[in-house]
Amino acid sequence: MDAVEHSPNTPLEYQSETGRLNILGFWIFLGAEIALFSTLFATYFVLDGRTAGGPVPAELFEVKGVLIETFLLLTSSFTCGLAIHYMRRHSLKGLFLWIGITLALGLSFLGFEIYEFVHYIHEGAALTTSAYWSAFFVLTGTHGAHVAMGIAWIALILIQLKQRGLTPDTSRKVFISSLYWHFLDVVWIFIFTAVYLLGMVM
Amino acid sequence: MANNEQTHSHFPWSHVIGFALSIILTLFALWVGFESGLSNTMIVVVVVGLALIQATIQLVMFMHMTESEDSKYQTGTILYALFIAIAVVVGTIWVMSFGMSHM
Amino acid sequence: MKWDEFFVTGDPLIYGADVSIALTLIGVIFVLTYFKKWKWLWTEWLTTVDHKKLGIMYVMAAVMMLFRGGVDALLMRAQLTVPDAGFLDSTHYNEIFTTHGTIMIIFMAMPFLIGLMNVVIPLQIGARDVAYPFLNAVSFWTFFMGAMLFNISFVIGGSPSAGWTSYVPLAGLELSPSVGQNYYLLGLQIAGIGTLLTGINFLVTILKMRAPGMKLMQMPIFTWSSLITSVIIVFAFPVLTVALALMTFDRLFGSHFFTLMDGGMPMLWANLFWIWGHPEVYIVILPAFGMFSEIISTFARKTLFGYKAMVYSMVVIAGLSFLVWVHHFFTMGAGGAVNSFFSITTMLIAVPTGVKIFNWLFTLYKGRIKFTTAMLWSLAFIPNFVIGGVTGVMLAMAAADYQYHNTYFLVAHFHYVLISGTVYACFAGLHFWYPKMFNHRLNEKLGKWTFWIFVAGFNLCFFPMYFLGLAGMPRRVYTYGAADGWMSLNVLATMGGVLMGIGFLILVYNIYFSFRYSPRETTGDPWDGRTLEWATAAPVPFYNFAHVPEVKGHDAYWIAKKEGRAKEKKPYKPIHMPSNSGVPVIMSTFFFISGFGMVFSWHWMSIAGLIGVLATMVIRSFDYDKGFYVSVEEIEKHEQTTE
Amino acid sequence: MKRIKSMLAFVMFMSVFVLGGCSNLTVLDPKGPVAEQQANLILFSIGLMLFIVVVVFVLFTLILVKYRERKSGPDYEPPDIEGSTFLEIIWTVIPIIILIALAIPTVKTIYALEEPPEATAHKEPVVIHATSVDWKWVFSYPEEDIETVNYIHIPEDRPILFKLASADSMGSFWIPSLGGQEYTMAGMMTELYLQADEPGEYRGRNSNFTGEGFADQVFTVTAETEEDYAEWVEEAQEAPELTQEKYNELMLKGHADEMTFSSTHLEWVNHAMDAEYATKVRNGLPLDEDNSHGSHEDHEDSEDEDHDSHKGHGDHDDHSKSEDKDTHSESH
Ligand code: HEA
Ligand code: HEA
Ligand code: CUA
Ligand SMILES: [Cu+2]
Repeated sequence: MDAVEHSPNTPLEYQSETGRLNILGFWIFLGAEIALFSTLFATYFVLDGRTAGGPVPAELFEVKGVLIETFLLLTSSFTCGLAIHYMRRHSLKGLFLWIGITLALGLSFLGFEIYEFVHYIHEGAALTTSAYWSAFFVLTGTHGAHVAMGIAWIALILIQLKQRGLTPDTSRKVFISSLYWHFLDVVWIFIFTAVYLLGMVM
Repeated sequence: MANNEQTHSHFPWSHVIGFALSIILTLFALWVGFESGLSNTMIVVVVVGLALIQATIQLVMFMHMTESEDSKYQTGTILYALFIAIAVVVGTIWVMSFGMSHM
Repeated sequence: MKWDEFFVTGDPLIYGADVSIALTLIGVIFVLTYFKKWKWLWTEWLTTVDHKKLGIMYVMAAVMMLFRGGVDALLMRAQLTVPDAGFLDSTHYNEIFTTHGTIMIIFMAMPFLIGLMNVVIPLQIGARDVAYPFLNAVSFWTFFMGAMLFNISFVIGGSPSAGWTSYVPLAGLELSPSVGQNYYLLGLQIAGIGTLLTGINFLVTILKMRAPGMKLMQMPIFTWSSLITSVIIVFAFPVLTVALALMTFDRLFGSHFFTLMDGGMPMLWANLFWIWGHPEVYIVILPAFGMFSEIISTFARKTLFGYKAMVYSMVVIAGLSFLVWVHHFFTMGAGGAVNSFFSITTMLIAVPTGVKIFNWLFTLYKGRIKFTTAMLWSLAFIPNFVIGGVTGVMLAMAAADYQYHNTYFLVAHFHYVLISGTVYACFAGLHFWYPKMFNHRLNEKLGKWTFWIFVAGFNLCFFPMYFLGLAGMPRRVYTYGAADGWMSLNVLATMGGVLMGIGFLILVYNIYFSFRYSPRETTGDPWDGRTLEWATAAPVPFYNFAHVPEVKGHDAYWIAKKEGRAKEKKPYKPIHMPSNSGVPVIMSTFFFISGFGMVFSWHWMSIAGLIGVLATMVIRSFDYDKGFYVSVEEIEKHEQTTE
Repeated sequence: MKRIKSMLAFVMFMSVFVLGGCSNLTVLDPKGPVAEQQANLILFSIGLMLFIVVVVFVLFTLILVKYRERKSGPDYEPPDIEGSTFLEIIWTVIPIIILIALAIPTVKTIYALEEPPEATAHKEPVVIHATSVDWKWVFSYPEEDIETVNYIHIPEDRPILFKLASADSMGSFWIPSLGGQEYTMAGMMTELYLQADEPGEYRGRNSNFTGEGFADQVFTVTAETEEDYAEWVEEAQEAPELTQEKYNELMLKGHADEMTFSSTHLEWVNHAMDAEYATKVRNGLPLDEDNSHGSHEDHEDSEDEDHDSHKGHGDHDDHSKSEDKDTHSESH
């Protein structure tokens, strides 16, 4: 019945019932994720400044590193969008290329973030240092863990794409994982703004 | 159902524009923070506003929130989530900032 | 860790429990082996993705938890009956009210309601299953494993004892060094995953899987209430997830969110807990409202009065429920503006709730009221809930709450709403939909005995507590002095508790009795029902509907019956159904293992468990099983046996 | 039906019993202006709530009796009534009016309770720091230089300003006869005005669960005439001074007897500023000199501080405890 309902123009991922259900379900999941990150942000704001005499953020944050991380993630969100664009043109090659770039950017983001964390810990600011740093590490760390999960997940989907080609099922998975990836960029925008930018300016 | 993908077969304009906008907005936020000389409160307001705009760009231009037959549910979910986010963040800050005044 | 620390020792009650748990386990294993039922258990139940079976398992688990929580309650009542009683010492009492509160709300009320939602919602909207049957199984098994993890704290390692609200610093590592609190954190965390997934699942199910023709404003009201509940779940549970995670980090990894040392902010826990906690109480009341609406309408033989108002009032409640949480800590001294704001938002909830109360009354008005057991529970709900609700409004008056807070007045309030709201609804729904689950009714006579005894006991138990509160009795004290003058009312309360216990035992007997002696259903419509679940055959075939029903308005089946469309025959078409899967139960077992490891800080074990979880997810991701088709012949076979 | 009616009777009976001012119901038997305002608010709300309850119960009973299914009755098919806008407006508007009637005095009282009672506002309040420690109460009278454990004396007819804090778990300071409770928290200061109108012994307690010894975390309040109070103050000032060792013993978990000292612990620690003190004592960690560590007060300036405090607690090891004490007794 699916085939009858939809014009051939309909993107593959929407062509099956499962596809439509899962995409809507994933949006709702993203709603839950917003609530989750809001709670972390609220925690961060409340604990902001409670450094208990330990290191304070302004002296550790650096514009350069943060900007690199931001542009890596922004760009990866863009390339991820291009990947979907190619998927919708049924170009498996374009899809692989752009997803590959996305993953590479994501990995370098993670690399920079880990480097940043190690640096902070080296400077005496760790999860256990003070309430402020607990909040910092858990907020950014939760985002980082999401990015890591995203990379692993997309990698698994790539394997499935290789095995099965573009089908309503695989394209649904790609599309949903792209939603996830963009969403992580959305979260990062707020981390960039509220944690780093305001942390350095205030 | 809304099939927005005329872009299927040609250049992905919306993605490129979205990308350019997000870079510009990021740099602009940076400028507001460091160079604009606004008061702290204004900086917070402007910068958070810019972040919200950027988020909207991602949601609409990259994530195709408004495409598909379920776009109203999807948009509704995100708007409700925004309500929750504001209630949680603003509410918590408001409620937890007590006691300070007593000291 | 030494073995005698690992197992809880030194208390005859607990040894008794150890023995009975061991005996039950051995008994179950023996019976399964003797009757060669292992395979049946695995294929029919452990791997099922059928919403009806999952629903039944939810309800059974919830009844077990009601028993556990109820035994806790009776132990507390026993201790409180007379002043300076020595039956339980402080530590035990503290553990018992903590597990009582947690179990009743998280592992009894919610799963009971979610279980009934599982059984009923797909049937009510004319669907063959939920949107994500596999995920539904994951939900159930994570709930179950979370509940088990929480429950074993009783014999292994010790129970949490900081109250179901687990306020820090008391619940922090410094003041509660035992592993009990870890059980609380991980048990709730694991079960919480399941609840969140349920919320998403039912949201999509209700939005997308309705039978053709059923518009949103034609959905049965229980479906509406489930939809709104799901929304609250989706947005409230992540807050709990975070709060629990932060406390877990504090306790296990040395962070400083809620600690006294290094800038932590204990009050932040209370804030986050109640941002979730208040919506949570509406999560357990809205489905109850939905059920009462269905039952009252059915047994008054009238359509629901003010259907639209009922829907809008629930929407308003859902919105407001996120804006009132501070009423749980008015006494934190957050200042006049904060307290006034949250006083007023809280009171506002009385308006939509009142609208519902009067709509129920006017549904009864001019009806033909039939006093079945299910209806009795629904009727008793109205006056009792109003008492609980208006005392809630009294609590909402912050300036007065300074006197009620932390007293038995509060205890009375929330039992009045939780029991006469949620528990009555569970009992009402159980009697009402029992034929859909087990294809026979519960015995009405026994049901009425349960009803009268339980309701009498309930009022006897909790009404005096309002006065205990006004007499200054604080909650969570394990004993009091003779000079306090609280004994007589406490004696009444204990008597009431015993009556409720007797009522509960009669219910359990009723389940057994009806299983043996109740006549089997033949029509599938024992109550002359109004909504689509009554259109299914008896017993309900696993694919629910041979034809997808067509909906022409609210009370779809009632209309169909009136128009004579109820028993139409049309040619069958093959039906697509999802396949069973063992992954959910295995994945949840790994969650359990991981959680158990974390409780004791055995990191090798928690990591191994997590790897197991991830592995099952990967396996699932590579599984392209598309389910199967039920052939027309098979449908015909089924429909013949059931007609 | 019988049950419903008897329940109604029960409710009525109980309310008469309450409104009659049964002295057992402490909360409704106020001994001071704060508790009195609250009792008035409570009685007012009980009145309105009873009205609602009665309306619902009467409607409920009438409808059930009239429209119950009768075996012998005619076979009556009920009409399907979709709703009634008129009725629904009524039962939206009336509750709103009732809520407004409740909200106005509520908000007024909320604000009123933040100030000393009106009648005695001109009098200088007695300031008492009340600190909950697992599982006892420590009271400091900074002006009188008195410290007591588990009991207080207060003058009648004079506002008492309680400055509340906790050394460890969150407690709640409650003297039901005199007025509502307020939390005690470590690193936070909350304030509560209470007042007794007549001499007497009142019971105070912690009402927020604090674990094992919670049930017995109680204290007595003796309200007396100004003269008696002055006498008591003088007497108390003869008591031995509170030493820090002695105080640190009180920081350990457990109960304590009533005690009196002629100096206060505020000289070396204010738990409203220092959340860490009790924890440090219990774990044998060095106690800081400046008790701002870990409190809010240093939020802003911590940024400007030179960052040798950076290195955390370990570095404070070289301050010996005795040194700490010396500096303190000088600085005050
Ligand atoms: C099912 C669960 C449930 C429900 C439905 C409610 C419903 C309400 N609750 Fe309750 N509540 C709890 C469960 C619930 N509560 C629990 C578990 C706690 C304690 C947790 C803990 O500390 O352990 C608690 C605690 C609690 C507090 C905290 C008190 C304290 O800690 O000091 C407050 C304070 O405002 C409150 C208020 C209310 C109000 C105003 C409602 C309203 O929604 C009630 C609305 C209903 C009516 C008012 C009746 C019908 C209306 C009419 C007939 C119309 C006319 C009425 C008027 C105009 C008044 N509740
Ligand atoms: C849905 C939720 C729910 C339900 C159904 C109940 C049901 C009951 N509750 Fe509970 N209660 C809470 C939620 C609930 N409670 C919460 C959240 C708290 C706060 C916890 C905290 O402070 O942290 C609380 C606290 C609480 C207290 C206050 C403890 C304190 O502060 O010190 C008391 C005291 O009487 C109490 C009593 C009861 C009783 C008598 C029942 C009865 O209805 C129980 C009915 C009885 C049965 C169903 C018994 C079945 C078993 C048998 C018949 C077996 C008999 C055999 C033996 C005794 C061996 N509850
Ligand atoms: Cu918060 Cu002081
Ligand atoms: Cu609440």
